Amino acid sequence: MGTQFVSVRVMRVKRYGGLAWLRVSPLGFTADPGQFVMLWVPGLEAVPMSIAWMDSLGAEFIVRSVGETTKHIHELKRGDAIGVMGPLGRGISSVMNVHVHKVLLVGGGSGVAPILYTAGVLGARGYDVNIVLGFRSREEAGIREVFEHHGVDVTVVCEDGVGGPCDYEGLVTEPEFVKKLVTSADVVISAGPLPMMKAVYRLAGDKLIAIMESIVKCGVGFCGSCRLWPGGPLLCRDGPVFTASEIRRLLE
Amino acid sequence: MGTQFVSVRVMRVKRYGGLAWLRVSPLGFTADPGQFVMLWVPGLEAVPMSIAWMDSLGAEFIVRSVGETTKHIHELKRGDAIGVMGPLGRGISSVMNVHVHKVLLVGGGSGVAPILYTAGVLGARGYDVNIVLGFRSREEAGIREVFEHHGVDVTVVCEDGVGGPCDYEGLVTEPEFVKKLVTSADVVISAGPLPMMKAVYRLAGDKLIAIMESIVKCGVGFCGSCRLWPGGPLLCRDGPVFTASEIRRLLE
Amino acid sequence: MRDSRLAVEVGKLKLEHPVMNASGILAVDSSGVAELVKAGVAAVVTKSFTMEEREGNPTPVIIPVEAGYVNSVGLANPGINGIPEVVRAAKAYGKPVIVSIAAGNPEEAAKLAEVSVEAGADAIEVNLSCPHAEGRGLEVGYDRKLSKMIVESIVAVVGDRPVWVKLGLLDRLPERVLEFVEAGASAVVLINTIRAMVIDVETLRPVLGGIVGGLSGRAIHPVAVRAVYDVYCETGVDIVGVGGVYTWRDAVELIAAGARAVQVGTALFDKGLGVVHEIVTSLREYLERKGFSNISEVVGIACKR
Amino acid sequence: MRDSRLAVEVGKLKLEHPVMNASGILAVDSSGVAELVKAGVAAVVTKSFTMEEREGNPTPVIIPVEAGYVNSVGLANPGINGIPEVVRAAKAYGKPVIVSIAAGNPEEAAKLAEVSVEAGADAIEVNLSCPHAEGRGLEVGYDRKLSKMIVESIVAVVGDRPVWVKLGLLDRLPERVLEFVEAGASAVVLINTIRAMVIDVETLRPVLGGIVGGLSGRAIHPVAVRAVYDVYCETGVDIVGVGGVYTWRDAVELIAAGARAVQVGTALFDKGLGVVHEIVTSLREYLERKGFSNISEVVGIACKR
Ligand SMILES: Cc1cc2nc3c(=O)[nH]c(=O)nc-3n(C[C@H](O)[C@H](O)[C@H](O)COP(=O)(O)OP(=O)(O)OC[C@H]3O[C@@H](n4cnc5c(N)ncnc54)[C@H](O)[C@@H]3O)c2cc1C
Ligand SMILES: Cc1cc2nc3c(=O)[nH]c(=O)nc-3n(C[C@H](O)[C@H](O)[C@H](O)COP(=O)(O)OP(=O)(O)OC[C@H]3O[C@@H](n4cnc5c(N)ncnc54)[C@H](O)[C@@H]3O)c2cc1C
Ligand SMILES: Cc1cc2nc3c(=O)[nH]c(=O)nc-3n(C[C@H](O)[C@H](O)[C@H](O)COP(=O)(O)O)c2cc1C
Ligand SMILES: Cc1cc2nc3c(=O)[nH]c(=O)nc-3n(C[C@H](O)[C@H](O)[C@H](O)COP(=O)(O)O)c2cc1C
Ligand code: FES
Ligand code: FES
Repeated sequence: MGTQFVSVRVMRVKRYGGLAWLRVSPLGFTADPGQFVMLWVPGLEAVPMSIAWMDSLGAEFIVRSVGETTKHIHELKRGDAIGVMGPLGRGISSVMNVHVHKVLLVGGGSGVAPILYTAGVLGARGYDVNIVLGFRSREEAGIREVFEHHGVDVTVVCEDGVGGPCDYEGLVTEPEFVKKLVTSADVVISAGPLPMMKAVYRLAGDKLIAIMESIVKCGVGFCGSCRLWPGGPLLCRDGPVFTASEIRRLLE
Repeated sequence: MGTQFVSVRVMRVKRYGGLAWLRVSPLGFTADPGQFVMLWVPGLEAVPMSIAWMDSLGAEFIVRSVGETTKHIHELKRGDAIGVMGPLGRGISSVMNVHVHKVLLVGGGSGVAPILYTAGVLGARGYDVNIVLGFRSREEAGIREVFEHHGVDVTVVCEDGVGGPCDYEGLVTEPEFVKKLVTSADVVISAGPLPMMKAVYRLAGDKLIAIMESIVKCGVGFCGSCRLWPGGPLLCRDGPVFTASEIRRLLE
Repeated sequence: MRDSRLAVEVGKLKLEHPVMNASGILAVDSSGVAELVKAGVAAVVTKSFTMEEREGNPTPVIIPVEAGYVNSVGLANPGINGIPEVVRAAKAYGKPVIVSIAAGNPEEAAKLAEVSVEAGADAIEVNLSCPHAEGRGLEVGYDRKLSKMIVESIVAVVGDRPVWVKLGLLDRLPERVLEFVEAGASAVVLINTIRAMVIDVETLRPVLGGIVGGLSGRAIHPVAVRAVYDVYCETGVDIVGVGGVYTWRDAVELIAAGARAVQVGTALFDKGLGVVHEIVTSLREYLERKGFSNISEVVGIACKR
Repeated sequence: MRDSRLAVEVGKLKLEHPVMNASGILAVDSSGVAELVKAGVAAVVTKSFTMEEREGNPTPVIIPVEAGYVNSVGLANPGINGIPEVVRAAKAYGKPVIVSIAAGNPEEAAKLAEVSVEAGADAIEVNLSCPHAEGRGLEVGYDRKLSKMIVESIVAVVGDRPVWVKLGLLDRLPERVLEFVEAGASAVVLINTIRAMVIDVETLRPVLGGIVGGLSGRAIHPVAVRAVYDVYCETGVDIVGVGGVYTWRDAVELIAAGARAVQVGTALFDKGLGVVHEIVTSLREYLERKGFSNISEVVGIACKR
């Protein structure tokens, strides 16, 4: 109960360009989609990571290599020990209401991580779920494989063209079918770079539920480092899942 | 979970000669019949007391006045605060086996306390339960009222004669019907003064399950004060519920 | 929330009720101050400020353990220049503000206190007990002479503003407290986190970025109660009790041990900010139920029993 | 249980594995010793003995709190005359026995040590840290001169038997430890319970019969780990780690911090005596899994990381 720190072992790592897929031994706690953990790489720092998948046999992360710690995560080998502190933050269940049936999930880049777990959980709960993912490159889009491995069907849009894992070319919000899916959905849950989220917001308006990122240090809500704007919410405590109205000033 | 210390309020006190019946507000934990608590009288000491009754609205004790602390318990008033640490020790469930259907309970003096709760719980679990209580005086036997209040039928044997609450005269093991009940029972659970327990043992042999007393200080098993004999079991940890074979040397 | 039963005076400061935040939680910028005020604290206690800005330790800066947390924030703070913003934020809400400062020598301490008072601080809380701030924490507290000089230097510059001294576990605590009172402190704040650490058994490394940290939360509550009790029963000085306050019961325990007010730290993030209101409301109910006309009647009452 | 991976030497004492009981749990008479031996401890550590018999404090002597217990046994023990029975009981099983003693002055200490050694004690553990034994505990530890003299007086009478010093939280712990080593101690035992108390909020009275007690159990584990770490990394002396050891992980943490052996206290009654076997077995598996050929390879390993 409550937040825990656990030591787990790496079971698999596979890279797809700048993204790595990481499976680790069970965390010993459960989490709501959208919640995150602090992933501690011994000898380096602890970084916030969305839970990308979780089952009784293990947990998964999808990690973009951007700096020292995430680069090291890409180099992890089977059997390596890492630390996980979680679950942290507020997940999607707190913002879903009973009138929601049709859900569209839109993920971009490393933002596909919480989308995968959200898809798995909402699918299992019987929601009607559509998923569209956007990537910069076909190489990264290879991570589609992980979704398929978990039986989650996706449509993939790549900035560098069609072919291989990529079904469409362009930005994830551009294809006509995406706009239609947005129109027919009761809510649109999105995670990815801010420009993408803004584009989704322009289509979805207040149907948007955004899974955000900011600079997280403590992860539990005392240090103030993750505050989205002066006077605004703390991402680690009040998010990372936000309704559009809660963070309108970032989306507009 | 585990042992707790809680502050409770006295709801009712009623005296029957040397015995007092005490009802207090809920303890916030559950207990197995035979388990005990340390009952702390603020300003005085904490003394071991069997749980005599427990339901969602409160807990009860039956207390003989023997020294400073128990005397003070007899003087408690509605609204007084006392402390309770528990549950402590091993209750009867650990020594009951599936072949037991017919249970005879024999209580004497303040030993009627754990017998009441045992009767309530075993009755609710569907066992065939008979209860015989022995008292020194008719005055004390008035506590029979508490059993009846809880819907528990008893037969009462008093050393000072028949009448009032007393159905038979003599020691609790003397009446012929008691001997018959012992013979037909699968187990005999008994609590009371050692001479009485020995007499029950002579009738019941290894069918006896005894709820014992000794000098309890810590109540949790580190101080050694409650050890039944050198090299023997710790009452607070290994008891107070014992099978006859575990404590034969005290019964013979 | 006003109720004369709850009004207290501690270390020369009058408060509408006895519940404040503990230093280090949220009050590091004006946004955090606003949240604490909204939560209903009687006064805002700032994060400990040092002369220079401190980035603090690498992550993780906090680890959950059995019944508490071990943190090693390393006194991360914006430095002396950050003081005015925080003080003004609290004053804008009309709240008393206690500026916590941490210094390695009397000169720094005096400077920090001066800036705080100029910005409008109602009191200074000098942190002599951070277990993870080399040269500005516990080590200073261990040094009888240096720590006394630090307190004196602050007292010299703050005029009639109260100076509180925040301590952790020290040998012969009551004696030490009297020395600080002699130096001019009007109250002591007891206790800071207890120096602690967590080692990962798979990699055999300390987990906290700062290696060693401080234990806070429910785990340390009985230790805080006796620290307050030892000091109050022996010295009678004004005490602000801190350590594992999660409920009104915890607050009453500290007050009965001798605290005139309490601070809530870990519970603010572990249970959420609503805990302040919950404690204040329940304290009022408690006083009513028990027939006390003011909470001061409870202060130190356990000493006599 | 023999396995060369687990064999250790700590404070001049050779042990088959690194897990002992902590002083104060059961080993107050021969029956308790027999139980501990059966549970599989590598050595028996006796209850602390004083010159005179002590009845101890009124009940309650222990209260459960969040993640631990506060106890105030008040050094209840049969006095110096009880030592031979306990020592002989352990020796009868061929177990090393460490006699814990508590004294207020060097003369008493020497006498207690002498009687222990005559009875066959393999080592003396001098308790300078009981938080609830007026004049024979913490206060002695706070007194640099007296506590050093006590250790010296014991060293003088025990010949080549090892003398261990049991400490709690002290200011500048590593420095203090070096003083005791200078006085002839071959190991320090870290940590004793942390002074603590519980107050009942309904009656506003301290609950423990002894009023103030000591906090033990899981709550204090991170504090014990850092005490061991601070002392080992700074001084390299032999350490026996104690505090909240419930599982092999807790034991490994203390060992990685610098302990050569560990003692289990609260878990012995809170989880039951089976905890010893569980920890020893799991430690062996851990060493195998990690490819360590002896547990000494883990000692203090976290210092370097
Ligand atoms: C709630 C949350 C969930 C996240 N989930 C994922 C995920 O599932 N997959 C993924 O790849 N990334 C995720 N991130 C982002 C990830 O935490 C950062 O990429 C990581 O911290 C960078 O660490 P580094 O040491 O490798 O890089 P650094 O060298 O520290 O920094 C590289 C870049 O990352 C940014 N950054 C650094 N620290 C953080 C931080 N603590 N939070 C956010 N950004 C930071 C910096 O501004 C810089 O631009 C998430 C972030 C948050 C807040
Ligand atoms: C597990 C257990 C369950 C018990 N349940 C009940 C119960 O339900 N009702 C009841 O009336 N009594 C019960 N007792 C006995 C009760 O604990 C004692 O009568 C009580 O402790 C006496 O306290 P005092 O301060 O009033 O008397 P004291 O002045 O302490 O002693 C008076 C007499 O009681 C005996 N005694 C003292 N302390 C203890 C002790 N800790 N344990 C046992 N005997 C002691 C003494 O030997 C002496 O003869 C139980 C005892 C145990 C061990
Ligand atoms: C995350 C965190 C940061 C802290 N920062 C400070 C600080 O800057 N200055 C200070 O004096 N105490 C600091 N403390 C100590 C608290 O003020 C408080 O004394 C301690 O945590 C015990 O109270 P609690 O159990 O309610 O948290 C901090 C505590 C925590 C948990
Ligand atoms: C009930 C109890 C009695 C104790 N008695 C003694 C004692 O006589 N001498 C001593 O040095 N330590 C004593 N201690 C302290 C323990 O030996 C140990 O240092 C402390 O409890 C921390 O370890 P733990 O968390 O494993 O219990 C006692 C502890 C407890 C809980
Ligand atoms: S990361 Fe510290 S408050 Fe959110
Ligand atoms: S009363 Fe202490 S061991 Fe049983």
